Amino acid sequence: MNTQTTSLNAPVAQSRAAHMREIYRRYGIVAVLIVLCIVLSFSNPYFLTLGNIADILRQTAINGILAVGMTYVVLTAGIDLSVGSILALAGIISGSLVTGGHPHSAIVGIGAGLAVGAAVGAVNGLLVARLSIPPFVATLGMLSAARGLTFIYNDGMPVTDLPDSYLWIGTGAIAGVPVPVIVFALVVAVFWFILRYTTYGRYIYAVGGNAKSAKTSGISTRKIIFSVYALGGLLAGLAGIILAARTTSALPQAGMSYELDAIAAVVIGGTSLTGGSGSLGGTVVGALLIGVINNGLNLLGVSSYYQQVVKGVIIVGAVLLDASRKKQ
Amino acid sequence: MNTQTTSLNAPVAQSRAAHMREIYRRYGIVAVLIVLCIVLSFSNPYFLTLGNIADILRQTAINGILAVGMTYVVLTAGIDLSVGSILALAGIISGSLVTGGHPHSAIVGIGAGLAVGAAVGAVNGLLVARLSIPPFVATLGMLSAARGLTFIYNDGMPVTDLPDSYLWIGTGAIAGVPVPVIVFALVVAVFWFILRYTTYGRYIYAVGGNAKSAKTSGISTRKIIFSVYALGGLLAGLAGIILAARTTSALPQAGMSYELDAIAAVVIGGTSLTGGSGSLGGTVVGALLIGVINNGLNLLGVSSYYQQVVKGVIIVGAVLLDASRKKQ
Amino acid sequence: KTIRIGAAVYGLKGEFMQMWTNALKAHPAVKDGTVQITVFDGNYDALTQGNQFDTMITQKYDAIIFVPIDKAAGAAAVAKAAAANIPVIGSNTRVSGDKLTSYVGSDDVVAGRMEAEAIVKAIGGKGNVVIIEGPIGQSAQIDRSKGIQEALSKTPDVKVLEHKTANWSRAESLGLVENWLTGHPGQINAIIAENDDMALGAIQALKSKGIDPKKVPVAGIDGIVDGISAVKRGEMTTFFQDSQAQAQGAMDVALRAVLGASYKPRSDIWAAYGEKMPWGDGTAKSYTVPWTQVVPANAEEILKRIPKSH
Amino acid sequence: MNDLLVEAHGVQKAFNGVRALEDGRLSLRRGSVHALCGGNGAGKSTFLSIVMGIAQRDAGEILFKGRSVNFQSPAEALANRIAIITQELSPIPGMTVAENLYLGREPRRAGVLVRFNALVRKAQDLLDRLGFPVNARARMSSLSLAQIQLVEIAKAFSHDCDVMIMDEPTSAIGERETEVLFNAIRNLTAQGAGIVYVSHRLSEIFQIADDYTVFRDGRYVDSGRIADIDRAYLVSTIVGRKLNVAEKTRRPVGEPVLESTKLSRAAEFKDISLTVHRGEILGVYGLMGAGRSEYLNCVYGLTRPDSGEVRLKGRVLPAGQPRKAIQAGLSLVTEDRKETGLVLSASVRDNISFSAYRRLSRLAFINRRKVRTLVQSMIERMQIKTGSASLPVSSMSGGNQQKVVLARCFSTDPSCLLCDEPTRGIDEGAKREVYRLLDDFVSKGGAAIVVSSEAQEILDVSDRIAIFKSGQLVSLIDGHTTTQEDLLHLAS
Ligand SMILES: Nc1ncnc2c1ncn2[C@@H]1O[C@H](COP(=O)(O)OP(=O)(O)OP(=O)(O)O)[C@@H](O)[C@H]1O
Ligand SMILES: Nc1ncnc2c1ncn2[C@@H]1O[C@H](COP(=O)(O)OP(=O)(O)OP(=O)(O)O)[C@@H](O)[C@H]1O
Ligand SMILES: O[C@@H]1[C@H](O)[C@H](O)CO[C@H]1O
Ligand SMILES: [Mg+2]
Ligand SMILES: [Mg+2]
Repeated sequence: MNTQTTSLNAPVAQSRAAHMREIYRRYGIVAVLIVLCIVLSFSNPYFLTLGNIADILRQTAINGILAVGMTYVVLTAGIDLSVGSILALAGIISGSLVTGGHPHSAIVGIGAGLAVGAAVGAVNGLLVARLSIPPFVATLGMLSAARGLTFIYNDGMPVTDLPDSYLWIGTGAIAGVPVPVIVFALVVAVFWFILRYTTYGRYIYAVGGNAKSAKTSGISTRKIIFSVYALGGLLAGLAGIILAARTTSALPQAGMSYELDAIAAVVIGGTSLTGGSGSLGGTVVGALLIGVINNGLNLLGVSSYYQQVVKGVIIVGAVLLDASRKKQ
Repeated sequence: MNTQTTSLNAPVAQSRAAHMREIYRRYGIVAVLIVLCIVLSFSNPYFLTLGNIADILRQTAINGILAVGMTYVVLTAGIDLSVGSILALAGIISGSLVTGGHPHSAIVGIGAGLAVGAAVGAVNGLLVARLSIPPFVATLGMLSAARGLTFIYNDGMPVTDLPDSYLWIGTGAIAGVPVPVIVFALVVAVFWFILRYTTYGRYIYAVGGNAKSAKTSGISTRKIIFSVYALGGLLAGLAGIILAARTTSALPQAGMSYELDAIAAVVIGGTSLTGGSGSLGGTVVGALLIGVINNGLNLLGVSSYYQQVVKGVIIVGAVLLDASRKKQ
Repeated sequence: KTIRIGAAVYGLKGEFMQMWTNALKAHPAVKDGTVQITVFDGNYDALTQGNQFDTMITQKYDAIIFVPIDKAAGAAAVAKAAAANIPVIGSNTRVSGDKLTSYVGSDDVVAGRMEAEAIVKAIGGKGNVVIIEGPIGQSAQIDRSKGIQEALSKTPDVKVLEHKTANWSRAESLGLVENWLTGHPGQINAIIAENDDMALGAIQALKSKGIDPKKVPVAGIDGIVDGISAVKRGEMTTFFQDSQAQAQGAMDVALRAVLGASYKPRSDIWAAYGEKMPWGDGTAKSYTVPWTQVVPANAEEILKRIPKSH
Repeated sequence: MNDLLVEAHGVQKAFNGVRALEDGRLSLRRGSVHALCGGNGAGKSTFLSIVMGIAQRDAGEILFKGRSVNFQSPAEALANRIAIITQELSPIPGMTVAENLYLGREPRRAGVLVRFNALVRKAQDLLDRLGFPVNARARMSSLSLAQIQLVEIAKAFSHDCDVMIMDEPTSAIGERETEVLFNAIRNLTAQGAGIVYVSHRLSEIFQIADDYTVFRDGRYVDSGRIADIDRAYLVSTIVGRKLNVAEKTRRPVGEPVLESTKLSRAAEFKDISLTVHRGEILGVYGLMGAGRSEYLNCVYGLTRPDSGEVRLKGRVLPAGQPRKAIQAGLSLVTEDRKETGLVLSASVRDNISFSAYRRLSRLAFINRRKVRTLVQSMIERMQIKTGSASLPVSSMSGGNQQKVVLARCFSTDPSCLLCDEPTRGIDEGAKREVYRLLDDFVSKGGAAIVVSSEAQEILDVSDRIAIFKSGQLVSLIDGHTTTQEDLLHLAS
């Protein structure tokens, strides 16, 4: 009977400790972010102003949205190098629909941009899920192909004179909060909810953790893999629309090498590139960390040359601090 | 007794089938390369000329050398995003030593370039092997930091007026064969030999295949992992020297995004990003495939935008053909 | 027999080079089939450009028009082509050495100087400015920064609060300037951008911080469509870089080198500039295309000069 | 000279502040086989990995040949002539058998060059000497689970050692190979080596062990000579209470549930026609490599048959679609839990529920209350020992992981259960529980196929027994009247 009691108590204690560890594991990087913010707020009086916080959030929104989609992809042990190109293609097609001789409404333009993003993402999904092309190769091919299509679509020229109704999604504000920030927050909320509370979300973890076991458990691994790329494309399309609206023109060269920052946000946020473990919360923190670093370095007036060195060191340092906290 | 016989025979038969599959697996992409070459030689009279073949090899040399180092890294389940930056840093330091008021000899300059490359690679190695930073983050940080140092080192200016003795490694030829091609061939030979015939080479596979088992077997997984990044840096340094010599000046912005092509060569060549399986031969074929695609598209005068689309399609198509052959 | 000319340009991702390419393809000799033109995208990489030179030499192109990513690195490629007796005409960006057959382009140092002077004038010779630079190490960045430096060194009352690269990118410049505006609230009196895209990003930043762009003078370089529109709205000034003159001028000089003295230039740019850029006999070592400041008054007219595709 | 090779006492180990091992104690005599016994999660593997230097102890003392030791790495232990066969197999899939066997100890030339021919020869010699049917040139990734286990065993034997630790070395192999292993063990002990042996197949312990030690809930509870105890005593010491073995009864058999007709897959199995009925457990027995696992995998849809078909309750099952199979009422406990049964990085909760989530959700939204109820009931029914359902499965002991697989398979309310070595690594107490669950399941109208390499287990559960040999069904016999001798005879 005595033994019985111990073994019943033990789990509870273990669970609490494990819970703490889990919090550390997930939120260790939050501590790093907070420390960085404190340092910056002492170094620059403007850092903690409302205006600057709005700047940071606005500047994080695009990479953040891409990183949300990337999190899904990386959780399945995949990678999507084509998000920057999809962003540009969706932006330019979307923009072209709301300008020119017979402009459509902003709603149509935005819908089309999202559709283009999702469609290109779906092609990635097919290549990876159905034709078993390694994600790196499939999306590298798409990185090149979608960029080419973007330039072909409008002969290499930007789409300008976007109507105000369209620009609103990039430049507007609701109750003082910039629209891109609101969109970003909504995306995070929805995708976080899906990942956590739906069967689909749990299946993403299963597929990334062990595809064979997932299949044995009756999960259609192909559909899951296909869908994360399609969703990633959809979000890249959304980011493309917001970026076009923010810069008031859809540029064919937009979003170049954005994939690196998006993946960085995911990995800094603790999601493993081998799939199956990680969280969207981590990604958001990772994206914010990158945003704060860029913002802080600009505020402090660090020169272009040194900025890159400092940025590299901070990124590695943040993950290092995070890792060493985990070890304790 | 009957069972015994079957079960003893089975492995042999299996092994022979496996052997054939292995050949397909390794050399399927060769078939794709050959088909591409045949198509191109029918499309353009210059393609199969000696001069053009020399062009292709020369053009492949730099990416090829980077890809050799990348193969080692990827075999350990790592990745090195910083090769392009290391290339630039090594190039500019090396170049600065052989120019200016008190120029050193080309040998010293080249030695210094290699040393710089290896040293920066070693830092990557320390971050990954000793501090357990995920390779993607560690080398992304280095991508940024090493590039910044490159700009700082010479104030953003290129190093020009490299002496002829130095230029020889990029522009010279021995018996008609361009020196970069010879260097590339030597690098491939040495690294192939190491990978295939030495314990070190086998341990690279072991660490990538199952780090835990490798460790249990008494292999110092840390040392192996450290060393592949250092070697990758060394080769990036070599590539930087050749590149500076080819373009007759060391540019601070050299090698940007070269990591993508290097990783692409590795993956197209059949090495798995999850580590433990792949071959250097595959990487060489992958690098040649990329070289031939670029060369062929230029020869055919395909316009830039369409080139990107075609390039993307061919890369995916090549891997797809390769994959479908494997399935058979 | 059609003449084969290769155009090796540093990169086709920006609007300016797109305009340049369109102008090249609109040259009368290309339109009537005398010349078959192939444009090689250097992808902002010196090695790629070197490789493309190899390909053009192997295929024995009749002439090469060259817009290098880097002055120094371009020299090696030019020397190789020259050794193969292929004339190389520089355009837009210079190459070191003397192996170029000729060069048709605008002087980026001058452009930097002009835009800095315009800004200084706009703020009455006194105040704080920020400078948004091109990608560090690229020729246009180096020269334009040099010009800006030269001009500002003569005006001790103008203080440079910040200078940093935004890599020719509108999005990058937007974020950068937003942060600068936060860090120096109310102190930035003018913005010097080394191209129009970055100037436009700066204007967006002003708007997003609720600042009227008309109150803060912004200068750019290039005269791309969006830039000229902004000039018309009174939000900036820019310096028109005549891509048509650079591209078609180079084409004419190339054809002169291939066909000999009998060739007469066919682009209408020579007539347009007249004495400001004389053809001579088409063998001058260098042709300098003048800059034109774009102001609301001439904006409409300059917009018409932007080369469109087809 | 000291007769004791290993003396350990008071060994403690906690993971994240929770004790997995409170008092590990063991004395290994020279030339003996020492059985380390205990229920799932008792701390056996934890203890052994500390002895081997894979994990570090928090407290306690370990004497090796009378000298206090504290190995920091397995390499150090190996250098001291201690070798281990770990419970979790961890092959390097891309390398050959020979390379895996002699990893780190390759025959060399000039210190760095691998002598491949010598390596293969040496490896093949070792495998042949042990009587293991494995080709040294084959890639690990092409081997069956059983063969991988044989390679791990051979690897341990390739070290000249004084102490060999075997943590469930036979969990994936058949009785014939076990016999081969036992001969090798006897050879080793005859030379004076000591062996620590862990197995949940108690008959093995009575066959090979000289001494025993029992851990329960991380504590040493008992030790002594095997000759002095009987099976019932050992079981009750391990479990901590008396176990009453349920008598096997014949249940009324109903209509056919699962039928396979002339199911074939090249090089795996041929023309297998079998029927299982409501209320029936069909045992499948055979030697290693007989094709039993392949047959089950194909029935379930993990692979597609070359010919033949499978019907469930009269309806043809679509080939190659496990998801459809589950929907139709099939469930499979796979042989290799690590490879195909579990998502190790995911939580216990997720692993139990993956197959049931569809059922436990509305419009894709998971009903968390229902999930909690399911998981709780499964944890109780299977006696799964875990701190919290949120912990990743990778932190559980091997036997508990196996129970999670079983739980997932029961969670979908199947009408027919396919079990491939369902009790692999499960302790005696829980094994009885599994048998009772199976009995319960078929009594309520379910049907089950159970593949096992343990003849006793097949006899304990089966109503009928199908015997496979080289991919063919050679006989179908009654499970209530057959003896162990009959089985072995028919299978070989
Ligand atoms: N890495 C780990 N993290 C957390 N807990 C662990 C870890 N490894 C083992 N444990 C816990 O330690 C306890 C003992 O596990 P151990 O593997 O030693 O048991 P075992 O006796 O070998 O059981 P089995 O017979 O099932 O193999 C278990 O409750 C297990 O959950
Ligand atoms: N000892 C062996 N000799 C030759 N081939 C083998 C051997 N063991 C397995 N195989 C190969 O693997 C296939 C099936 O192996 P596996 O061991 O999984 O079958 P099984 O009947 O399920 O046996 P068990 O599950 O008892 O190990 C065989 O068809 C055979 O090709
Ligand atoms: O002149 C052009 C433009 O400024 C362009 O935006 C970048 O490259 C320069 O050469
Ligand atoms: Mg165990
Ligand atoms: Mg089996």
